[in-house]
Amino acid sequence: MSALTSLKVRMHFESLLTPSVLFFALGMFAQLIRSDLKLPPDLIKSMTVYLLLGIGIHGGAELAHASMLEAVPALLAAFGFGLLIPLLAYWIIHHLGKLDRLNAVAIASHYGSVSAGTFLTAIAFLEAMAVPYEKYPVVMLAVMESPAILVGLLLANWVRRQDNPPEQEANQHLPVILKESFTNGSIILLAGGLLIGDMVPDNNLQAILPFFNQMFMGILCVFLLAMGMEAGKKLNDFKKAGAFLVSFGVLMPVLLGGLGVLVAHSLLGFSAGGATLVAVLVASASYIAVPPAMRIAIPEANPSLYLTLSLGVTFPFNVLLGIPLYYQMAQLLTKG
Amino acid sequence: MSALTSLKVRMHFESLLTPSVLFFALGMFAQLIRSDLKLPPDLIKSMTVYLLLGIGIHGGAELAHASMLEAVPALLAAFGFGLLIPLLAYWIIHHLGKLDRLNAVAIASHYGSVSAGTFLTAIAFLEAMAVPYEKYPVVMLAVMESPAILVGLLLANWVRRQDNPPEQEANQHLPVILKESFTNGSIILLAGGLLIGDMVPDNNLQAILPFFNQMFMGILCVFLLAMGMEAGKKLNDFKKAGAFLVSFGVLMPVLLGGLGVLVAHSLLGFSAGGATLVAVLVASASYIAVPPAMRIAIPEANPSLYLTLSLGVTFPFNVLLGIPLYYQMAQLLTKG
Amino acid sequence: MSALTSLKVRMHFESLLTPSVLFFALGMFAQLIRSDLKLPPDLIKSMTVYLLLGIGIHGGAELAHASMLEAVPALLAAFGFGLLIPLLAYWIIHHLGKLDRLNAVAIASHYGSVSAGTFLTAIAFLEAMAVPYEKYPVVMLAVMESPAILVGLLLANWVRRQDNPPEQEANQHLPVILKESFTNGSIILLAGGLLIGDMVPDNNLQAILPFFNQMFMGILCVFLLAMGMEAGKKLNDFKKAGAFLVSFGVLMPVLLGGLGVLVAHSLLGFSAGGATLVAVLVASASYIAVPPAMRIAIPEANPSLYLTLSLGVTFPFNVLLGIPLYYQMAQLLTKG
Amino acid sequence: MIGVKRIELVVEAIEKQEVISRLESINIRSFTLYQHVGGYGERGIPDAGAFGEKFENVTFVIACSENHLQTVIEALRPILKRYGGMCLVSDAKWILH
Amino acid sequence: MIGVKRIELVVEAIEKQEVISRLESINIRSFTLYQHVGGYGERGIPDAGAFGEKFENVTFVIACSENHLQTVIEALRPILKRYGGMCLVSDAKWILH
Amino acid sequence: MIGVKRIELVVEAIEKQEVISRLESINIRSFTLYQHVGGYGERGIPDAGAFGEKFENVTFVIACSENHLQTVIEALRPILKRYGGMCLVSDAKWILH
Ligand SMILES: Nc1ncnc2c1ncn2[C@@H]1O[C@H](COP(=O)(O)O)[C@@H](O)[C@H]1O
Ligand SMILES: Nc1ncnc2c1ncn2[C@@H]1O[C@H](COP(=O)(O)O)[C@@H](O)[C@H]1O
Ligand SMILES: Nc1ncnc2c1ncn2[C@@H]1O[C@H](COP(=O)(O)O)[C@@H](O)[C@H]1O
Ligand code: NA
Ligand code: NA
Ligand code: NA
Repeated sequence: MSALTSLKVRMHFESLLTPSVLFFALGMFAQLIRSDLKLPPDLIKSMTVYLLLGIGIHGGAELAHASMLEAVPALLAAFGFGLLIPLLAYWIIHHLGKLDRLNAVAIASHYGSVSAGTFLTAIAFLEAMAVPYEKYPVVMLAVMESPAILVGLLLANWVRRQDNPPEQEANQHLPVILKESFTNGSIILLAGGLLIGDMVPDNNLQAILPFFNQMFMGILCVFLLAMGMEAGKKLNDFKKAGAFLVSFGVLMPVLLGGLGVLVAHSLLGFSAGGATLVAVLVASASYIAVPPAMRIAIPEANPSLYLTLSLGVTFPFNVLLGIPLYYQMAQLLTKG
Repeated sequence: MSALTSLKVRMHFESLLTPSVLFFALGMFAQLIRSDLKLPPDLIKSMTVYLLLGIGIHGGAELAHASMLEAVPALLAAFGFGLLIPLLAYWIIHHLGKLDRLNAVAIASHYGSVSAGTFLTAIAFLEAMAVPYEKYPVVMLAVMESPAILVGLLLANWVRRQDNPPEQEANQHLPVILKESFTNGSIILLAGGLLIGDMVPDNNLQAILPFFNQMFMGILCVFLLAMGMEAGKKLNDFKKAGAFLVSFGVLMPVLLGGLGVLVAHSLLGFSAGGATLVAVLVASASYIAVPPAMRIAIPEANPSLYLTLSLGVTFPFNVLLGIPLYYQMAQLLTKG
Repeated sequence: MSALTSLKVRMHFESLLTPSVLFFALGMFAQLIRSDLKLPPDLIKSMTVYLLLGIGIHGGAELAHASMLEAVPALLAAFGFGLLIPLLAYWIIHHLGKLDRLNAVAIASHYGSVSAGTFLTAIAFLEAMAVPYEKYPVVMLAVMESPAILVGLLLANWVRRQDNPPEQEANQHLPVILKESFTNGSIILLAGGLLIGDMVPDNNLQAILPFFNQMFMGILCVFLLAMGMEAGKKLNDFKKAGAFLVSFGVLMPVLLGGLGVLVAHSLLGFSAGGATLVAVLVASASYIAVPPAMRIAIPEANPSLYLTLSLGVTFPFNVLLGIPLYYQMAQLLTKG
Repeated sequence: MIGVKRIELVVEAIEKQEVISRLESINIRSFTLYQHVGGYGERGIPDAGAFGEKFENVTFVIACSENHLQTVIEALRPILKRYGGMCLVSDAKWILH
Repeated sequence: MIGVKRIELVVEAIEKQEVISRLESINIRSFTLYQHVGGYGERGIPDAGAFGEKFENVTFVIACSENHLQTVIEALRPILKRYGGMCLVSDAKWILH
Repeated sequence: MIGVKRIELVVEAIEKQEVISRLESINIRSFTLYQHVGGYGERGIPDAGAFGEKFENVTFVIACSENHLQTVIEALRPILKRYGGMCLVSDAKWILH
């Protein structure tokens, strides 16, 4: 083994020893041994609020020194991903996996959206290894929450219209869900944070940074402990999901992560750090905003399928293995 | 426009760009577009606990270096305000506004008490502009919570006795509510914090300051986000309150703020910063301690009236416009 | 009074002026005057999670520089205490106090386990006085949670078998409770924190220390405020417990604290600081893990007895008087 | 299984203590209590917001024998009179342990 | 004491607003609401986890006169049809203030 | 609308899992669950404080057909025997979707 390879292996191993990943693993472990450990639900929601605001403010403060025009390609890419991934995922799940159409739509929609928890873990990973990254992916995170819900709604209507004549009240809820998908809580917090970080003069921002910056990594760890437990709970539901869907939950992110790295490198010109973040956006599946939207839009679909896949399979895969993998890909490409 | 005026305008504008005010605005905005954003109720209560303790400890530590005697005039002023404002407000609401007597008493009582949230926003405003301020207003904050409840109770009994012979069980609840108004949670936290900050030797206090001081402004921002949402919810109830009461909710604070600045400057000899804080104490209306007290004491009154006024009108007015206005008044007076 | 004595007295007095003890007293006071102050339940649970993780990580980081072998004597002592104290306590309560057997077992089990809240207060006490202490007691804290539950279960079965022939479903729950006692939430957090603190390389740990270290004492204070309120609530139940049990709740910790100091000094060779911590482990009674375990295992026992004793008598005694007392003992012994 | 009356009382949270005291005064010490109950009625407040805990409702469920019913109702009526609320009574069977 | 019908409706939390609107549309403005209700049914989700608030149930208790019962049921039935849930009706006496 | 029995079971929270298992063992998989329920009874603990979650009550509401009633009651009775609690049964109509 060459010195370089051994270094890479060591680096990989050390990277698994970041506190964030270990806390996530601790949470899964607690769930697997069926410990009675329980984090208060209001604590978990509070940490989500904090982390979204924090990442927004941090990103906004950095964007304040940049021109808005430079962000346009990243934004376009984000929209493109949000619109196309659900179609791709739908095709795979329905045509290759033979799952019924409405369940396929519901699952596909989750993969087109993003998981802020995975994104934050990736940030922690890069920070721990002192890898620099571009500031635009945070904006992409905010943008990518909603379009996949829109595509999911349209797909579901199309499926329903194919199945039976359009006399039904099929899209009665469409405007409501659409509005909700664009005004949902995470977007408000993330976009609000970005704006405030961008608008507030630096010296006024100083007073709030000890809270929003210095506490960030510690609170992220407790959040990932909670998320490990949530993911662990879903592990029991693997059987219900079946072999095809579980493999989908692992292979789809690898495919999407590769796509993300490629686009980030060749079209956006991002560094290895930034490309890793884009890969994570593309490869992760939503487990906060999309599930309730699909529950209303497609009541026929089985929630435990999409919750198990996004929260029980893809999320832990990305946190434990996906992120270092995408970083490797990104390094190969940017160095190659 | 002279350089001075332009400076003042700029200062005003910058002052609106403090993170605290922007967070408040973000919360109102989220509510207005009917986002599903929700901050966990236990988080909001936890932040209230933290902020009251923090402001208490901070104030107590500063008072430790002062003589207690010096605080006496400020305390007397606080009591005076608490006793007189409800009478003034009652007179305006009932005689000018023609509102029925018991509703008038209930509303008046709120204006005699204080809003800690508004006070903290004013502190953030002064800190952001590096304006120094006296330490006594914190003690006044603790003192002004209760007297207005007492006056409200007495007024209500007087009204009831005028309306019908005193055979009823009218003041059956009086001792209970009085006791509660003097032992209510915010007073315990504020006064407890003051005492601890005052008693504990400086070097013992060091260990807890990173939590109570450095986090303060950040947590205040999240708190104001929540309060913006609460205020936003009440905006819908404007119609129920009617034009007179809504104007009262805006003009009364301006009147009281002016009074506060005057007293703080001429009787207490405070600087512009301290006078601004006194103005805020006088001009703000309680939305935590007084509403439940009035609900028990005056079940005939309509809670949505007093909640809409204190939380939906006066609170956002003070946060967004009142505070800079009182500061302008204070500057005029102290410089003039 | 010699200079030394006066110094000691002053030290004692100053030690009572640590913020943590004052916050505890404030909580008890609020409860005694029946203030409506209420800390959100989810906040209290969140602080518990934070403190257990924090003390674990801190301890783990320190242990990282030590050999595991050195911890063995401390671990053996911890197990020994956990197994023997319940037997001793049972004998005293049943034979001296004439309490019925199953209630005696249930109470005894609480004293064999530990109170993390008391332990943390002792840490704050030592830190405030700049007294150094060994790192092993944290590990003992993790180890001592469970054995006493095991002993309680075995004792209860033995009692039941003596009372009536073993045809009953007596130990039907035994495996469940045992498993739960070893996988309970506090152990996961404490042991998980220890492991993470131990495994993560120092430079990776830096990012999370501002949250887990700098905030520690401040959050401990708010936690103790809550615990003071909990203890205060139980004070009303004193009468139900009776004179013997209340004296037991005060004298037993003194006895056990002395034992702890002795063992820590003579067998483990600890300094005054470390011996104080061991004394606190031995002298404190569990009020989180053991009560529900005993509720399931011994439904015949009266929960208000063991809750009143552990939370209402022994906990406040240790926080207010026990800790300084054990420290005095430890000093006498280590200096003598 | 014996026949009992199931009383379901919904009142504002601020009256919780008074309900408990009034029940105790007629020697009723068993009840089930639901907190953080929402509701809307004649005088109800739909959402009193973050600090509105004291404006929420609580629900008491009390199972009592037919003979006691009138006593319980008379004990609770003054509260309903002053602050409103809802009180429903229905028939149920109590499963003996 | 007058006889009323006690309607107990358990539906998923995401339908809360629709239930309230439908009740308003038939002029029913009084109800009691329990949130954070768990449950398991034909399509139920046992535990949707930390972010599953919207997957929990809510329970509406509505007391109405016998004459109104059919109107209320017809107003609520479309919701039960689309998303499932449980609706029980029983007899009760309303204690007049 | 078909007639059903409405079972309302109040037990301590620590028995939640056992109730669910016992219901499953007789093939009852549908129920509604209220958590964080307070209460006071013969052995009840009025307020177990901040860490007392496991000392709170939970309420199960189970709608079942008249024929199943006895089976359900027999399945639940051992729990009531060991730890106390309340179990009320009443008549209700189930609104069909
Ligand atoms: N017809 C009803 N059905 C169900 N709950 C009601 C009804 N009327 C009143 N309530 C409940 O009783 C509370 C107080 O009612 P009120 O005194 O009319 O404002 C309301 O907030 C509801 O929770
Ligand atoms: N037989 C039943 N007894 C009690 N609650 C039920 C019953 N069936 C359904 N539910 C409740 O109604 C909700 C939705 O039921 P379902 O539409 O069957 O999934 C469940 O989560 C339960 O809370
Ligand atoms: N008569 C009653 N009416 C309403 N709830 C009761 C009654 N008796 C017992 N309960 C409930 O059942 C729980 C346990 O009762 P017990 O086993 O008697 O301690 C109590 O905490 C109450 O919630
Ligand atoms: Na994605
Ligand atoms: Na005021
Ligand atoms: Na012990």
